[in-house]
Amino acid sequence: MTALLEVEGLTKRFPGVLANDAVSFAVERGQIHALLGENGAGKSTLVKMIYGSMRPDAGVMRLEGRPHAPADPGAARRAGVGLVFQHFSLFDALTVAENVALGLPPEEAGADLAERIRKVSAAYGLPLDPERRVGELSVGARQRVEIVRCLLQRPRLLIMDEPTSVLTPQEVGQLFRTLRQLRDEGVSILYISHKLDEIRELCEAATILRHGRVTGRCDPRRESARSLAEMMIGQELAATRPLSAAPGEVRLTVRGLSLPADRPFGTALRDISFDLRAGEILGVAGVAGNGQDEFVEALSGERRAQHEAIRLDGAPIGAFGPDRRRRLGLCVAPEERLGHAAVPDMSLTENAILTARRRARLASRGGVLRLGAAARFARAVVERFDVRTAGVEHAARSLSGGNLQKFVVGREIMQNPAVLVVAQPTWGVDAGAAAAIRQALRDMAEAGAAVLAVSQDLDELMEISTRFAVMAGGRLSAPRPMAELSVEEIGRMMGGTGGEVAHAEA
Amino acid sequence: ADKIKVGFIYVGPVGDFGWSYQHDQGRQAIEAALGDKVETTYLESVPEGPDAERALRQMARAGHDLIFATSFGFMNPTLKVAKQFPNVKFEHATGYKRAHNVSTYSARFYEGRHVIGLIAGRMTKTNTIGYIASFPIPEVVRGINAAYLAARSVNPDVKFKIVWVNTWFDPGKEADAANALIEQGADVIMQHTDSPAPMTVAEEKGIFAFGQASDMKRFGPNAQLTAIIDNWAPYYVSRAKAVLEGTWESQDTWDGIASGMVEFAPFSERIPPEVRAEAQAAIEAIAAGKLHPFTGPIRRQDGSVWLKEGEVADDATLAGMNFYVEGIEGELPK
Amino acid sequence: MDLSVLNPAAIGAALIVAATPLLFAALGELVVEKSGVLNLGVEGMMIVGAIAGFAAAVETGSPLLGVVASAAAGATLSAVFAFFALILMANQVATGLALTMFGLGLAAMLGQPYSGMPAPEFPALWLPALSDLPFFGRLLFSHDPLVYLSLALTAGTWLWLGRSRAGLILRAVGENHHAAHAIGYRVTAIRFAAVLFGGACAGLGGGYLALVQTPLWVEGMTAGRGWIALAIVVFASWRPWRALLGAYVFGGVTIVQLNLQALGVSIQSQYLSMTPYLATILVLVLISGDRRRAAEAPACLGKPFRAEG
Amino acid sequence: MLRLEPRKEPSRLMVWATPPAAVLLTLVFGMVLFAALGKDPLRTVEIIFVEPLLSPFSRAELLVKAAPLVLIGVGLSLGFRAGVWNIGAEGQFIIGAVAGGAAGLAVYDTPGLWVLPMMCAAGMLGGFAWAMIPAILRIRFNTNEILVSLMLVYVAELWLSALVGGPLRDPEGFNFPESRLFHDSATMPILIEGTRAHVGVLVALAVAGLAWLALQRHVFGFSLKVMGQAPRAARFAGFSERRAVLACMGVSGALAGLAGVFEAAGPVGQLVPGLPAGYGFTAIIVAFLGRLHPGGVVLAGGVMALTYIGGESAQLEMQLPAAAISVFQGMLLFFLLGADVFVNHRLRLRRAAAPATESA
Ligand SMILES: Nc1ncnc2c1ncn2[C@@H]1O[C@H](COP(=O)(O)OP(=O)(O)OP(=O)(O)O)[C@@H](O)[C@H]1O
Ligand SMILES: Nc1ncnc2c1ncn2[C@@H]1O[C@H](COP(=O)(O)OP(=O)(O)OP(=O)(O)O)[C@@H](O)[C@H]1O
Ligand SMILES: [Mg+2]
Ligand SMILES: [Mg+2]
Repeated sequence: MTALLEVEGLTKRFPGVLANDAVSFAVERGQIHALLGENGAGKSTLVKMIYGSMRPDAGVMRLEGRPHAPADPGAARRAGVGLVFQHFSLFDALTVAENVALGLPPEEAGADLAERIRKVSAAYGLPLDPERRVGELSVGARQRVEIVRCLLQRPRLLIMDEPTSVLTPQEVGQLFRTLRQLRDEGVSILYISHKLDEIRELCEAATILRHGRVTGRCDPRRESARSLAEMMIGQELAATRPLSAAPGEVRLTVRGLSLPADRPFGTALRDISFDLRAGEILGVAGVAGNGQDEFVEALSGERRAQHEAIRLDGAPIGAFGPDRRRRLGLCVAPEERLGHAAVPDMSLTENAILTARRRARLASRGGVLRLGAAARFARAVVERFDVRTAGVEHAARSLSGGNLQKFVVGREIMQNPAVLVVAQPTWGVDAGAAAAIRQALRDMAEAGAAVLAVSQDLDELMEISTRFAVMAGGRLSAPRPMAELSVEEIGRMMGGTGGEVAHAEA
Repeated sequence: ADKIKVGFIYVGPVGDFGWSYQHDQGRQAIEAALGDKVETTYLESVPEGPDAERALRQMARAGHDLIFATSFGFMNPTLKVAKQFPNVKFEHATGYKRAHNVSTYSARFYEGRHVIGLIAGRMTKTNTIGYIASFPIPEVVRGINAAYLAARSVNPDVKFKIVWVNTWFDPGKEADAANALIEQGADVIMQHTDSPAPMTVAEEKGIFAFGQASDMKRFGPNAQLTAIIDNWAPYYVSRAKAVLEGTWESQDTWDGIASGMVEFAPFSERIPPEVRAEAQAAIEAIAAGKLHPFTGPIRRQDGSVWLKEGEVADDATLAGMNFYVEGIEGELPK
Repeated sequence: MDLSVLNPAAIGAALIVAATPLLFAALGELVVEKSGVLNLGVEGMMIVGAIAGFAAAVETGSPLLGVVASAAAGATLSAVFAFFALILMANQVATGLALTMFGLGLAAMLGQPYSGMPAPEFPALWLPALSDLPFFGRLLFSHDPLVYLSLALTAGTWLWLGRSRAGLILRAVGENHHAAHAIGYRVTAIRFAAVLFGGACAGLGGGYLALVQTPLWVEGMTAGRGWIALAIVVFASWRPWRALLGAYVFGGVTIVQLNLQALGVSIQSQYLSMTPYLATILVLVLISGDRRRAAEAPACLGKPFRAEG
Repeated sequence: MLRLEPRKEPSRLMVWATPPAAVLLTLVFGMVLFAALGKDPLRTVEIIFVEPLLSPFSRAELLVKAAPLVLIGVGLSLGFRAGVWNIGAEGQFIIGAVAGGAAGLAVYDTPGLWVLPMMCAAGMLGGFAWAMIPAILRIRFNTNEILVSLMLVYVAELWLSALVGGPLRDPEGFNFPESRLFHDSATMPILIEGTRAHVGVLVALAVAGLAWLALQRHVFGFSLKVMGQAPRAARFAGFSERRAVLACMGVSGALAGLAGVFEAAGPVGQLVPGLPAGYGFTAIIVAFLGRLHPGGVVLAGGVMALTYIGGESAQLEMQLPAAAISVFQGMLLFFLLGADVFVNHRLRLRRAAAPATESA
């Protein structure tokens, strides 16, 4: 019996990136198959081609032995492929039933659709009200909509692109039960995730991608999380090494920081309190959607807080905006590079001005720009952090993600802040550069700065942090020295089984 | 001079079949009358704003000897440009400011309004006449008063309903206004705006109307009773000749039926013969100077006496007329 | 002042006539905007529809062909917009303004031979019995076929957008073009079609003006109605029946103002004429403040889209 | 098959090369249009584009026509950069003229050197206030400023018409709806003797210069660019959106108001209902033609003015219909907007994508 899906030599090139380079692998019938790889390894691109929303430049696919070259997602769906997107493909203003109908062929989206939605969602333990507007649903419920939409097509291959990064542990548990039920019914599942423990728990086979190429295959049940990670990044994980400097005086004090959610389905921050000392790196971990974004925005000043809730060197700054906080010595490097940390169409010089105009004196008091000084500053960042670019006059979006990340983090580091807050510091950065960024953060701390790193990457936090806390449901656990924590304890804090952290609310 | 260049500035398109169209007829009459002794040009759709002065200057600089500025809004630009081009002769229609090289001219349309007022007074069955008015300037107010007085003289029960549309030219709005008037009982429509839209509405509704500026029979073959026609041709030809002969002088012309500046389209067959005769008699009396549409006794709307028995209005009062005569309902917009 | 001369049925009938061009244009633009495209060129498409319809009717003597020609002309002009805004991804605001400028000029140029010509008469639909009903006969059953077409179009648009699959897809494209693309809908093609429909409707509105309401061709005769149609779409918070309401309110303000004048009410008419614009602003404020209503605005309105891959 | 492929970064070459290319393309299509109208295409183009540059009179008129376009266009381009869509500059222009004009008329009997500056201040204030309505509604109620500012154009036009037919009407003007002619000390000083070019031309150039400095050399302009391109990055950098909306609407409104005063107190010399000649709308086009760059706006204002002045000459000399010019201007704008695509994209021949035929 042939495999359900066979992929051979699939290649896809974007301007400047070879996203998939002759990828070959096979998914057996009734198998849950993992697709592993770092950010940007090409996983999403690969599944979009299987699903027909992109066309490969070269290579062939076969589904149940027959050539599979879908011209559009409709064709792929008719062939039996369903996809739950990494970034939801839902329409907020439409109802659940309408959203589902859009993903079905017209003849199946008849009047009885609402009834069928109710039936399927009950059968697989995915409760849904077909009349509700999707915009009013929680993140978990939205994902249920996506899954039910796929299930109604009775797919033979179900692709899930990072389904759990936005779910609570309970929801993850329910999802796994659903997926196993489907597998038992003979559906094959292609499962993409960064969460190695989940993959070890759920999947029977794995294909590992790096830089668009297949670099390994394995049975994840027989690997450790560490060995899987090493396959993904292609080198041995560096051993943790404690910082030498002893913590100094308190630089940043947060007391009782609470903020309501400012967007639908955002997370409210609840009573966050901690101290951050010179010479230490506080690692904040947590599943996405638990308030990390809001937390970083509250620290950067993009969202104002109660004035007394945040103090820098003893002086309250909670009501100050980003500009003023930066001037006082609090710098932030947010997670999203393009459009948040940097302006895509602006040059690196201009992007240097964006945040460093005060501390690096790239503008006069009256606001007159010093373009020469700005270019020099940008060049210094490029040199020190080994940013690969043809020159600082080039647009930010012309840089690769990793190089832009180096520039963004470097831009903040080189302003010599008293306190540096970084979110996902090595997101999408290759292993060598990631090591360099981590080293720079450590160097900063050793030089007397206080660093707060928010990351979903536990290994990273374990490597660089001196203290460690977990964010869940908008609350922050009490930070604990890294040295006191075992991996098991961290796992419990993260997974929420330790009882120390409230679960994210759906 | 043996050959002159004559320019025209129109506020609307030459094809508006109203005001600008009639002026362009006058231009063509010059070409017909003077042949190769004259060259004419025109600029159409020149807005009455900052561009008017440049258009006039362009013409003056382009070697025109005589320029007709054919809308009231061109008055101040004309005077400004005339100052800088003392050798170019200007003719400004409907204005009140003159200079040594700027003449003004206008037509005594109120004489025409008197005649159509008579016809309207006789033809209305509902005793309600709808009047679509543009702006409350003396010319328009004069027309309303003249038409009303004439209509009342033959039909004491007649009423005028007046709608101000604040535009010279907006067919949609004029048509809507005509509809509103008809709905309120008007069975004869008069207009002092330039588009044929009210005529088309009247035709559709099967009532009567009067053409404005030009013969609008084609828009209302059954509806049009007659039309007041602005016949600028004789004046234009004479002024162009005067320039050719070197006899042009600044003057103020205010001509009416007598000189042929105000004419009528052929009377409709639907006007009974005796009414036609009555109207014809009025035309002849006005032409002969025996009849003045504003002859006392006339009171103002507020009841005060304007003209005593037998008294005839003087041109100065007419030129600045800003009141309704007694009997007209509603308030004159200020 | 004698209010008894006012005939509500007649005023209502006149109001419907004044509102119909606005309704056509607004319905078309509503569909365009629901697909996520902001076409500010309604005025230009209307006037080109007006001249095309008028010219076709004069040349062929058939008002019906005139109507068809006005819709076709509006759609053709909108294709120019669609090409620049959707295919070349030009800024939609600027492209729409350019379209208005281009359309006004083009119509004036094409229309020169037609100024001052009478139009062939557009017969009213005479419905036996119904047209003779007191009051309602006059108000509702004495109109030309295009008025009924506009009402049918309102109902049709409402049903189509809200009840049909194609309408659902159109709304989805306007709501989230990336998601629509991801699940396999051809965003640009759908939007192109919506823009063509909007153009045809705007053309029809212009045609109505030139063939029925006025009925003649005059340069610049749309006199800003295209812009009002745009405002009506927002006023209606993108709902067809509310667009009908909006168009009738705008038409009504004009008609009632003229009727009041004929009655002898003297407020400077300019102030009366301002009321529809001020009312629109007020409505905009009210609906923007209301999050539920504001959610009716298509989320991708005016944003350019390019398919990847 | 041809297809568009995104570039890694905007092409600097194309930024400079596309406007002339679009103008050339317009000329070609324009010549076809003129030929179709039975006019000698080359001669028409010469009259429109060359002759106005040859005579001092036309050059002065170019300045008169371009000055308000540039003044308004520069203001608008600041807002357009930041994603603030002020489409109602025409209304702000009118209210500026009314406010400035009314101020001038109010002191008709007490002339003095201070009158004109006072009128300018009143006009700027008027335009500013009119622009604040959509600005405040946007930041307070999140109301769409495109529609509000547009609706206010009609309100302003009607108001102007009501005022010159009412309170501001010339008492000696026989009820005609227009104001008195402004007193000499309330009219713009003439720049070039014997022409209508007034000092407003210099002001427009100075404003364009200032705007250039602000955009290229100052944090304010920088913040507008960031705001338009990446609103989230702007917030992160500490630039306030509310402040930008108020600043952009305020500046563009005040400049439009100033242009209104210049026009009323300059070429027109009084308040008339026909004062709004569409500058506010044309300036939107000028802003885009100039790529929202002050220098570009100055050039685009010149080109636009050229088509108007040259168009009038062509009407006079060749009886080219006024409408043809409007068609021509529309084409110019289309081509410019369309050409923009090549700044961020390149045209590629689509490779034959045939994955199914390739075997491994
Ligand atoms: N539409 C596109 N245009 C250009 N480049 C793209 C496009 N989509 C993806 N890429 C690039 O292709 C590479 C692979 O991206 P892809 O989204 O497949 O990665 P991934 O493995 O899914 O990453 P992640 O774990 O972050 O989801 C990346 O370098 C990405 O920047
Ligand atoms: N088929 C119809 N015939 C007549 N009137 C209708 C019809 N459908 C809706 N209406 C009325 O038209 C108005 C607007 O309807 P529309 O469908 O645009 O909004 P809606 O969805 O009903 O609005 P809401 O959800 O706010 O109640 C309402 O007053 C509605 O009652
Ligand atoms: Mg991915
Ligand atoms: Mg509803």
